[in-house]
Amino acid sequence: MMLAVDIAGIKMKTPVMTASGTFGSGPEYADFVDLNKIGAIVVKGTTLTPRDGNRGRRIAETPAGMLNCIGLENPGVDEFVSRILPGLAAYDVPIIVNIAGATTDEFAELARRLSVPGVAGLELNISCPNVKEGGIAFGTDCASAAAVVAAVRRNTALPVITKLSPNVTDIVSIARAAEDAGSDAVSLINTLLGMSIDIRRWRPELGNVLGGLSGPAIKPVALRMVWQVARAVKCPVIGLGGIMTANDAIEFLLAGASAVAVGTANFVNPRASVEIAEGIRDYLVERGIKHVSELVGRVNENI
Amino acid sequence: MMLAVDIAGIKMKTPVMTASGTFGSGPEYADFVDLNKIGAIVVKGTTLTPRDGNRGRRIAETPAGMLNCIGLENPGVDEFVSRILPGLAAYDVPIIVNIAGATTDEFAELARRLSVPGVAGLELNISCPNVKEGGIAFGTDCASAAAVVAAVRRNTALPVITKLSPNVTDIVSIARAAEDAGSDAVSLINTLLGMSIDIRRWRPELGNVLGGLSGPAIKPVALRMVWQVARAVKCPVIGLGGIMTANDAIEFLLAGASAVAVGTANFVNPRASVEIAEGIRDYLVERGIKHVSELVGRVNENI
Amino acid sequence: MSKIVADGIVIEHFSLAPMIKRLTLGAPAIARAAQPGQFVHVRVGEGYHPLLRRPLSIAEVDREVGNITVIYRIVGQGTALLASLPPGEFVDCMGPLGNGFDLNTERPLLVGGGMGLAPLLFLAKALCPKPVTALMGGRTKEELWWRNVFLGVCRSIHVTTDDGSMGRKGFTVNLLPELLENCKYDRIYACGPLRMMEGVARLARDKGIPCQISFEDHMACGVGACLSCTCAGTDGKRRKVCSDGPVFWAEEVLEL
Amino acid sequence: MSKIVADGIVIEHFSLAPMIKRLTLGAPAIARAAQPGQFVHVRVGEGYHPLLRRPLSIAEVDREVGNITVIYRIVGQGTALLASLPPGEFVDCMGPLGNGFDLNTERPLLVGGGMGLAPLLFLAKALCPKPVTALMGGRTKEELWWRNVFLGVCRSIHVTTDDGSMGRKGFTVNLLPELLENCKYDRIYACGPLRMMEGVARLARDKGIPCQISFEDHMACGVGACLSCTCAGTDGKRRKVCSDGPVFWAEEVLEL
Ligand SMILES: Cc1cc2nc3c(=O)[nH]c(=O)nc-3n(C[C@H](O)[C@H](O)[C@H](O)COP(=O)(O)OP(=O)(O)OC[C@H]3O[C@@H](n4cnc5c(N)ncnc54)[C@H](O)[C@@H]3O)c2cc1C
Ligand SMILES: Cc1cc2nc3c(=O)[nH]c(=O)nc-3n(C[C@H](O)[C@H](O)[C@H](O)COP(=O)(O)OP(=O)(O)OC[C@H]3O[C@@H](n4cnc5c(N)ncnc54)[C@H](O)[C@@H]3O)c2cc1C
Ligand SMILES: Cc1cc2nc3c(=O)[nH]c(=O)nc-3n(C[C@H](O)[C@H](O)[C@H](O)COP(=O)(O)O)c2cc1C
Ligand SMILES: Cc1cc2nc3c(=O)[nH]c(=O)nc-3n(C[C@H](O)[C@H](O)[C@H](O)COP(=O)(O)O)c2cc1C
Ligand code: FES
Ligand code: FES
Repeated sequence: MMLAVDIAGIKMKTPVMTASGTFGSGPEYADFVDLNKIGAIVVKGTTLTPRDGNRGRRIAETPAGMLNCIGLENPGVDEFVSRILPGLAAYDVPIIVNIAGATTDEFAELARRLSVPGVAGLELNISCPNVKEGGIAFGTDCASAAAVVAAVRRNTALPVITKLSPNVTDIVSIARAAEDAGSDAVSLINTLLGMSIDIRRWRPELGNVLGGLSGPAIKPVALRMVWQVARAVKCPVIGLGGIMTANDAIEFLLAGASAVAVGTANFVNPRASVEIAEGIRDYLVERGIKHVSELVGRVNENI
Repeated sequence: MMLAVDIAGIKMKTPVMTASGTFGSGPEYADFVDLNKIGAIVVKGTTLTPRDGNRGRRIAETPAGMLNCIGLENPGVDEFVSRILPGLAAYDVPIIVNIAGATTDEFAELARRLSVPGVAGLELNISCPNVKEGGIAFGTDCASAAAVVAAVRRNTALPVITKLSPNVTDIVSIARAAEDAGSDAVSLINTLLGMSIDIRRWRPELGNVLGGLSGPAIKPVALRMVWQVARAVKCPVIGLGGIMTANDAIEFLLAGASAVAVGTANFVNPRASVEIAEGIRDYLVERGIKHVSELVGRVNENI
Repeated sequence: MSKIVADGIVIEHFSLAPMIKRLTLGAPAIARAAQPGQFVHVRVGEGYHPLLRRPLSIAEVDREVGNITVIYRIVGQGTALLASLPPGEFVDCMGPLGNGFDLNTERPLLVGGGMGLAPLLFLAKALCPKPVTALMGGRTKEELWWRNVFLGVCRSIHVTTDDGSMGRKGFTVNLLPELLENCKYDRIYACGPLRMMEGVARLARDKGIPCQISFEDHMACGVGACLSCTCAGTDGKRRKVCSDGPVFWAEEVLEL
Repeated sequence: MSKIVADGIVIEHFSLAPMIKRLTLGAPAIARAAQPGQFVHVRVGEGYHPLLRRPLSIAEVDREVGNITVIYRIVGQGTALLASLPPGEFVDCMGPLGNGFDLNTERPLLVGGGMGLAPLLFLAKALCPKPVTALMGGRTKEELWWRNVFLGVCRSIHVTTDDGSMGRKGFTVNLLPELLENCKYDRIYACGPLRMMEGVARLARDKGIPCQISFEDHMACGVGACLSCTCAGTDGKRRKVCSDGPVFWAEEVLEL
C-alpha cells in the first residue's frame, strides 16, 4: 500500500505507469511482466479513423536516446473499443487512452466514444510532433490547448490528463491553461523535436525527416519542466522523459510528480515498469518512509 | 584550402570553431592543440563588469551530456581587452568575443569597447540560461532579440553573430528577427535548460537549481534547429550542440551550417576541434569533394 | 511458447569470415522454445549508448545443451560492441521473438542472400532429414563462406555470384527458373534483400509454389508494442514485422 | 613542463582495501613531468556515458620506468568502470594537470584524511630523505590501511580515528597542537575534508608555519577553460581549482 496513488480519481497500485506508444495496449508485454503490477497502462495514441502512420524509416538511435516518427499509426477508436478494449478486461490495471484529434471537435468526439466501461481515463495528446494536422500545434499555444481540454471536458466524465509538449518557450503557461480549462492532471513531457542525418546518403535517417527524441538524453529537460510545472499548478503532475531506473523515477517524484511513466525504457528492459516500482519501494523502506506521496515535490531548492 | 570558410567576413582556416565557455580564451588548451589550426576561438561570455558566477556546484553529469550553471563568471570587458586580448595576438586565429549584457544598452556598450584590433567578431549571447538579468530572456522574444542586435549593430563595424536559445517554441522567428535587425550570422544552439536532483540529499545537484544541458544528448535537437533555421535565413548559420566527431560535424554542415563549433567535446578530448577538422577533410577527400562548402545544406529531404 | 528475457552466457564466439562472427549463447529457455525464423533481441552494452537492443536471427539451436547461436556481420556500434565479448560474459537476450517459418513441406527450396542465410540455416537443420535444396547468392566467392556452413544440412547447394567467382555468374533469381524446371519443390523460403525476395516470390507464384519470405526493419520493442517496424499488408491491413513476422507468406505483404 | 593527452597502459591494478583500488599506468611523458600535488584527468569509458573525465591525484611516480600510480575509491559510475580494467587495457589520461606543492621545506608535516592522503604519498616520497612526519585521520582503523602505504616514506606517523580503534581517539586537529608543541616543522601540507584543512591552517597560522592545502571540486575541463571549479580567493580574485590549484597557500583561499 505504500506505493498506491490516486491520480485524478484513477486508482493505481504503484505510481509507475507505462507511456503511450511504448507499451502497445499492454498484452504485447504480458510474457515479460505481470500487467496487474503496473500503475496504469496508457495505450498508443488513438484517432477517430485508422491511420497508417508515416512512411519510411521510423526510428533512429542517438546518444542515450532515440528518435521516432511513428506518426500515430493506430486502428482507430472504434476498432479499439470493439476489439482491443475487451481483451484488456482480463487485467486488473487502469487503462488510460491517449487520444489525438486533428481538430478540437475530433478530440471531443474521441472523448465521447471512449467514455465506456474499461476506460479509466483519457490522456490528451496535444503534443505529437509527428503528424501534420493537430498534434503539437495544440500544445504550443495556450488558447488552443484550453479549447481542446474544454471540448473534451464537456463530452466526458472520465478523468482527463493533458499531455504537454516540451517544444515550447513556456510550458508553465500551457499547463496552467490546461488546468484552468478543466484538465484533472497534466503529464509531461512528450518528445523533443529532433533530427539525424545519414552522412553516407545525405538524407535524413527518418522517413518523416524530423522525429521525437526520447530516452535518457532528455531526462534533465523533462525533470526541469516537471519541477517548473509542479510548482505552478494544483492538479497532479505525471512526470516522464528518460526514466530508466528507480533513481530516475525518484528524481521526478522529488521534483513534484505524483506519478511517473516509463517509455523508451520498456524497449531496453521489458520489465522496467515493475522493477522501477520495486526500486521505489526499496528506497522508501530503506529510509523508513511510509508512503510514496511523502516524496512528492520535496526537493529543497534553498541551498 | 578545401576547409577554408568566410563567415560574415571572418576568414577561418577550417569551419570548426570552439564554443564559448568551453575553451577559455584559447591558451588554456595550447599544450594540447595548435591554436593556429582552429577555425575561430569564441571566448567565454564577457560582461561589462567582472562577475563571480554562481555559487555552489556548477556542473553535473547526465546521460551523454552535462549540465552547467557557471553563471557567466568572467573578469569583465576591460580586463579582457587590456590583459587577455594582447596575449592572443601571438596566435593566427580569429578571436570572436561572446558578449552578454543585462540590458540592451550594456550589449551596445560591450560592442563599442570590443571594437578594437584583435577582435574578429562578436557573438551576442542572448541565450544564457544561467543568469538572472538578461540572458535567455532576450533570446525568447523576437522584439527584444532584434533590439539587442540593432543596438550592437549601431556601435560596431565588426561582424555580429547572434547566438540563439533552443528553449523556444519557434527558433526560426527569432533567427529571422536577428537577421532582419542586422545580424551577419546566427549560431545555434546554446544549452537546453535542464535539472538534476541528488536523491540522497533531496537537493538539486546544481547550486543554481537549473542549468544548461550540453553534449551529445542534445545533438538531435540542435541539428533539427539548424536545419529549420538554415532554410529560413540568408545569413550563414553556425551549428553547434553535441558535436563530438567529424561525422557529427558533417551532419550539421549537411543540415545547412556553414561552420560548426565544438563545446563539451573539448572537455572529453582536448584535441577535438582539430581532429574534427581533419576528419572533415578526410571525408571530402574520400568522396572527391573539392570544398567543404559543397556539403552545406545538401541534405535531401525528399525521400 | 512464451517469450522471456534472459542473460545468455557466451559459450563460443569466433570469426567465421572477415567482419562476420558466430556467437553461441547458453540460454536454455530460449533454446527450448525457438522456432526457425524467430529472432533474439539482444542488448549489446550496459550503458545508454547504444540504447536499443539489436535483433539477430537464431541461426542454430542445440535444445539438449540449451544453446542458441547467432551469426552476424559487424556493421556499426552495436555489433562492434557485441563482437568484443569473450566467453563467460553475459548477453541480455529477449526471445524467441516473432513468427517463424511454416515447416509443413516435403521438398523445400531455400533461397538466401547475405545475412539472410542465418535464419535459413536453422530452418535447414529443422527440416532434416527432408531433402533440403539451398540456393545462395553473393557478390563474390568471399561472401560465400556460407556454403560450408550449409554443407552438412542440405541435399544440394546451388551458388551464384555477381562476378562469377564461384558458382553461376549472376543473381539467385537468374538461376532459380532452371532449378524450378528440373525439380518439383513444394515450398520456397526466401530471405535476403527485398529485391531478391520479390523476384523469388514472383517466380514461385508463377509456378504455384507457396512461398515464405522473411522481412527486416528497424525495431525498437521487438514485440509489437511500438509500431516502429510495420509494413502494409496486401489486404490493406498493417503488419508488424517483429511480431506478425518477420516471416510472412509472400502474397500477404508483397504486391507481385 | 607541458601537459599532454596519452593512452596509459594498465600495468597493475588491484584492491588495497574494500572499494579502494591502486592503478599503475605506463605513461612515461606524464611520469617525467609530474610534480606532487598534480593530478591526471582520466577518461573512464569509450562511450558518452559517462561523458566527462575524472580527476585523480598522482599518488606515486616511477620516473625511470615511466609509470604513474593513482589510488582511488570506487564511489560512482566512473570509478566503477575504471575499476574493471585489466592489465593491458589503455586509459586515456590528460596530465599532469594543476599546480603542485612547494617543496621548499626541511621539516615537513603532512596532514591528511581519507583519499586526501593520495597526493600526500607522492609528496612524502618526493621529500625523502628529508624527515617527513605524517598525521593521518580516519573514522575507524579499517580506513587507515593508508598507514602501511606511508610506512616506508615517513620518519614518523601519527594516527587518529574518530572511534579510537587505532591511534589517538579524535580528529587530526585534536592531535595536531601536541605535535606542533613537540617538534619544529617549517611547513605543513594538508589534504582532506575542507573542515579539517581549515582547522589545520588555523593552527599553522597561529604557529607562524606556512601551510599549503589541496582543494577538490567538480571539474569539466581540468585546464582552466570552463570555470566549473573556481573558488573565491581571499584577495577578492577568483581562483581555478584545476589550474591555479589544486594546491594553494592556505591564506590565499581560506578565511581563517
Ligand atoms: C528480424 C531481424 C533479424 C536479423 N538477423 C540478423 C542476423 O542474423 N545477422 C546479422 O548480421 N544481422 C541481422 N539483422 C540485422 C541486424 O539487426 C543489424 O545489422 C544490427 O542491428 C546493426 O546494429 P549496429 O549497431 O551494429 O549498426 P548501426 O547501423 O550502428 O545501428 C544503428 C541502428 O539501426 C539498427 N539497424 C541497423 N541495421 C539494421 C538492419 N539491417 N535491420 C534492422 N535494424 C538495423 C540498429 O538496430 C540500431 O538501432 C537482423 C535484423 C532483423 C530486423
Ligand atoms: C584534483 C582532484 C583530485 C582527486 N584525487 C582523487 C584521488 O586521488 N583518489 C580518489 O579516490 N578520488 C580523488 N578525487 C575525487 C574523484 O575525482 C571522484 O571520486 C570521482 O570523480 C568520482 O567519479 P564517479 O563517476 O565514480 O562518481 P560519481 O559520483 O558518479 O560522479 C559524478 C560526477 O561528479 C564528479 N565527482 C564526484 N565526486 C567528486 C569529487 N569528490 N571531486 C570532484 N568531482 C567529483 C565526477 O567526476 C563526475 O563528473 C579527486 C578529485 C579532484 C578534483
Ligand atoms: C515509439 C514511440 C511512440 C510514441 N507514441 C506516442 C503516442 O502515440 N502518444 C503520445 O502521447 N506519446 C507518444 N510517445 C511519447 C512517449 O509517450 C513519451 O512521452 C516520450 O517517449 C518520453 O518518455 P521516455 O523518454 O520515457 O520514452 C511515443 C514515444 C515513442 C518512443
Ligand atoms: C561549461 C560551459 C560554459 C558555457 N558558457 C557559455 C558562455 O559563456 N556563453 C555562451 O554563449 N555559451 C556558453 N556555453 C554554451 C556552449 O557555447 C554551447 O552553446 C553549448 O554547450 C552546446 O554545445 P556543446 O554541446 O558542443 O557543448 C557554455 C557551455 C558549457 C558546457
Ligand atoms: S519493433 Fe516495436 S512494433 Fe515491431
Ligand atoms: S575544471 Fe574547467 S576551469 Fe577548472
